[in-house]
Amino acid sequence: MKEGLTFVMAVNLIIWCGIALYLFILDKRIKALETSMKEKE
Amino acid sequence: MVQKILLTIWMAVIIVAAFLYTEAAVGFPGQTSRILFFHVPQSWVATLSFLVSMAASVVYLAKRKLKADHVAQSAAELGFLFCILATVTGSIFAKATWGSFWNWDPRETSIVILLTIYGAYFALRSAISDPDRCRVLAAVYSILAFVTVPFLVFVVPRITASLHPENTMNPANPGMDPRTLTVFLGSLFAYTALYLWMLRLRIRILNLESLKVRDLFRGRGGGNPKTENEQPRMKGGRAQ
Amino acid sequence: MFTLRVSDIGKHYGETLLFRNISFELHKGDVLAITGWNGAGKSTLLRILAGLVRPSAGAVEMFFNGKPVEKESRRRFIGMVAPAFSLYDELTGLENMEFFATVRGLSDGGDHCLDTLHRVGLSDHAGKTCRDYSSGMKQRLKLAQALLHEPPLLLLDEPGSNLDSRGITIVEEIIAEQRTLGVTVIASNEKREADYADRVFNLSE
Amino acid sequence: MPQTKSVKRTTRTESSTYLNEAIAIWFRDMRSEFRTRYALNAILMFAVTTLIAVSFAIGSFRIDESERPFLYAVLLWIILTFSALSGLSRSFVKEEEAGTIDVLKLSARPQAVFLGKLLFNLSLLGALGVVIVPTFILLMAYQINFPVFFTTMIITGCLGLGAGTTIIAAMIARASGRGALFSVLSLPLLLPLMITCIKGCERAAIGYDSAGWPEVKIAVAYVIIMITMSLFLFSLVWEE
Repeated sequence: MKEGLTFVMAVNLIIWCGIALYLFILDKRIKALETSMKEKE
Repeated sequence: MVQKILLTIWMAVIIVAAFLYTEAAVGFPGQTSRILFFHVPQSWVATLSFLVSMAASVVYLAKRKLKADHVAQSAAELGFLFCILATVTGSIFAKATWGSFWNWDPRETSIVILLTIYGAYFALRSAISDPDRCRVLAAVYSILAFVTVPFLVFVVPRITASLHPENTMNPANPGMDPRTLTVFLGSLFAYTALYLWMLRLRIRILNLESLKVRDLFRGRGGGNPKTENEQPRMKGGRAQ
Repeated sequence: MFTLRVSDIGKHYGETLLFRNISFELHKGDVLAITGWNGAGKSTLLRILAGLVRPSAGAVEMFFNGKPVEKESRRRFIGMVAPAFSLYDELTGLENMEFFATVRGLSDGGDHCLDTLHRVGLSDHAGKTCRDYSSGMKQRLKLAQALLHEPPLLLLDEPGSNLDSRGITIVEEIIAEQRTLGVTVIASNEKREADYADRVFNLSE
Repeated sequence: MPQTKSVKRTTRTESSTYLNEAIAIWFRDMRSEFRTRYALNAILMFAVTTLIAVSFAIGSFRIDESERPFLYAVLLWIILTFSALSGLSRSFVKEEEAGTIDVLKLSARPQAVFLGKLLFNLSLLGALGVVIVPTFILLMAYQINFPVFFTTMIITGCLGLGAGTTIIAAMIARASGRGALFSVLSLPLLLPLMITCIKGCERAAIGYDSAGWPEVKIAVAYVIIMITMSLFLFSLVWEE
């Protein structure tokens, strides 16, 4: 039983890392755009 | 930036705890009750997001500030996303515990009706071409839809007999053992924080897009900006 | 005493800019003509003055006997005629007028409607349904509807369209008479109609 | 020179004439409808054809006794709701298409327009109910033990259909894809009402002695809430 649970947990963890990574990248790109927009001001 | 890293770690901890730290709730076949660590927070975020969208719509109608509409639109989009997630995990849970993917359990009915409201909201936004008019009507609709929610929450459960006893995972039901309760509340907090992070990201994207439009208008003299230079790339695609 | 003050009015749809920084002030007896190429936004400007369209920038203010008139109650002070408008085809001319009289809350409906119809030369067509009206007669009915409540501000968007010579003289009489009541703003490309005004504002400059 | 009256027109006294203006708009709509039968045809044709299709398919014997109260109530309310959705947007759409909407905006107050159009929509629903409900009961041999409760339920339900859709009709009058959008936007708001009315009609049919008619109370609450909210929001929808 335990292995089944750990497997599912592992899958979830991987999915979560993917999501978090995507959010961090998006965050950085938006910040870059915002600063470039501000310079144009 | 620090809170974001903390949130990432916190969610990871919740995932681990949900599977290893807690025991499966009694009265549910096998380990199925664990999905509720994720299903219930998702439906909570979907409802919360609907409230945020409605509140932002009221602010927009009162002050007509563009930013308020951005919040309303982003909250509706994220609400829609989490509503879909909640519906999917809900039906998985239903399949595992009662054998059929869908059986109109009162909570399922409310979530699905919320899904139709979000769907209608986006149908309205895409059908109106004039941007200002579209924002006003979208705001009015989200307020009207919000008014019918109490009917859903209080009327539907009383009217359609629920198929099964209140399950122990219902947040209103304190019957959970302390360990499950802590992980559950931790998950609730993690999802809400995640939601707020995504919400701010989406709002900043919308702000960037509107800045591009405003530049076009302010930067030009009396003439028609469209004719003076090449067609500015506005909708869709990454903002360069 | 009636005053219309327009300050820095601007309008843009998405990225296309119609016009910007339009300001003028009109007092009782003034007649202003707004000219410009097609698509310059003459009609839109008139619709902004009427409160049908919200300007992207600037403000429209009205003062009656010195007191400012807020948006909700401006309806009473404005009469407008425009090509895009139309009245109810299923109703007769008189039914149309009576409907607008009651909806505007004018008390002595009956005879006043007939008077106004008479003024635009439609009194013997009062009983016919508008579907059978010619375009010239429909234009006259629109004029009658705009004059029903004797508004201090009269907005005429191409008032002479579809009118015969007698219709044109009626428009001229209306404009002349409006000078005693309040302000008139005409939007038109025709030189004849622009000449009615003592001030001209060209949107395309 | 045609003689002109120089006496000042008596301006309207304040709220006292809201109702007269609404009634003037209502009668104008009724008169136009009587002469063109534009909306009435749409609604009645839809309702009659659906009813015939349903009664032909099911007939008065296919569903056994015990199931009838509930299933017939569901069928009846599906016919009523979708017939309403096929015609109730006409009053605003027609004004928009004919170009009379601008003149109306310049002469009538938003709240008066809403009340006038609401009364007109309710008249259409009245005609729909009077024609369809008795025919349905006859064709399907629907045995109703508690007719007073049943009729009140139908009446309040129709009031709800009108109250819930009138402002939506004003919103979509100018949008592209009007008809479909009207249904997509209205249905999520009408779902709670439909669920309540179906339950009410079922209990009325069974003759369940439910003192206090809870479903009727809920429907009345729905009507009051939707009308109040619409009165607040209508001027935002009506004016640019």
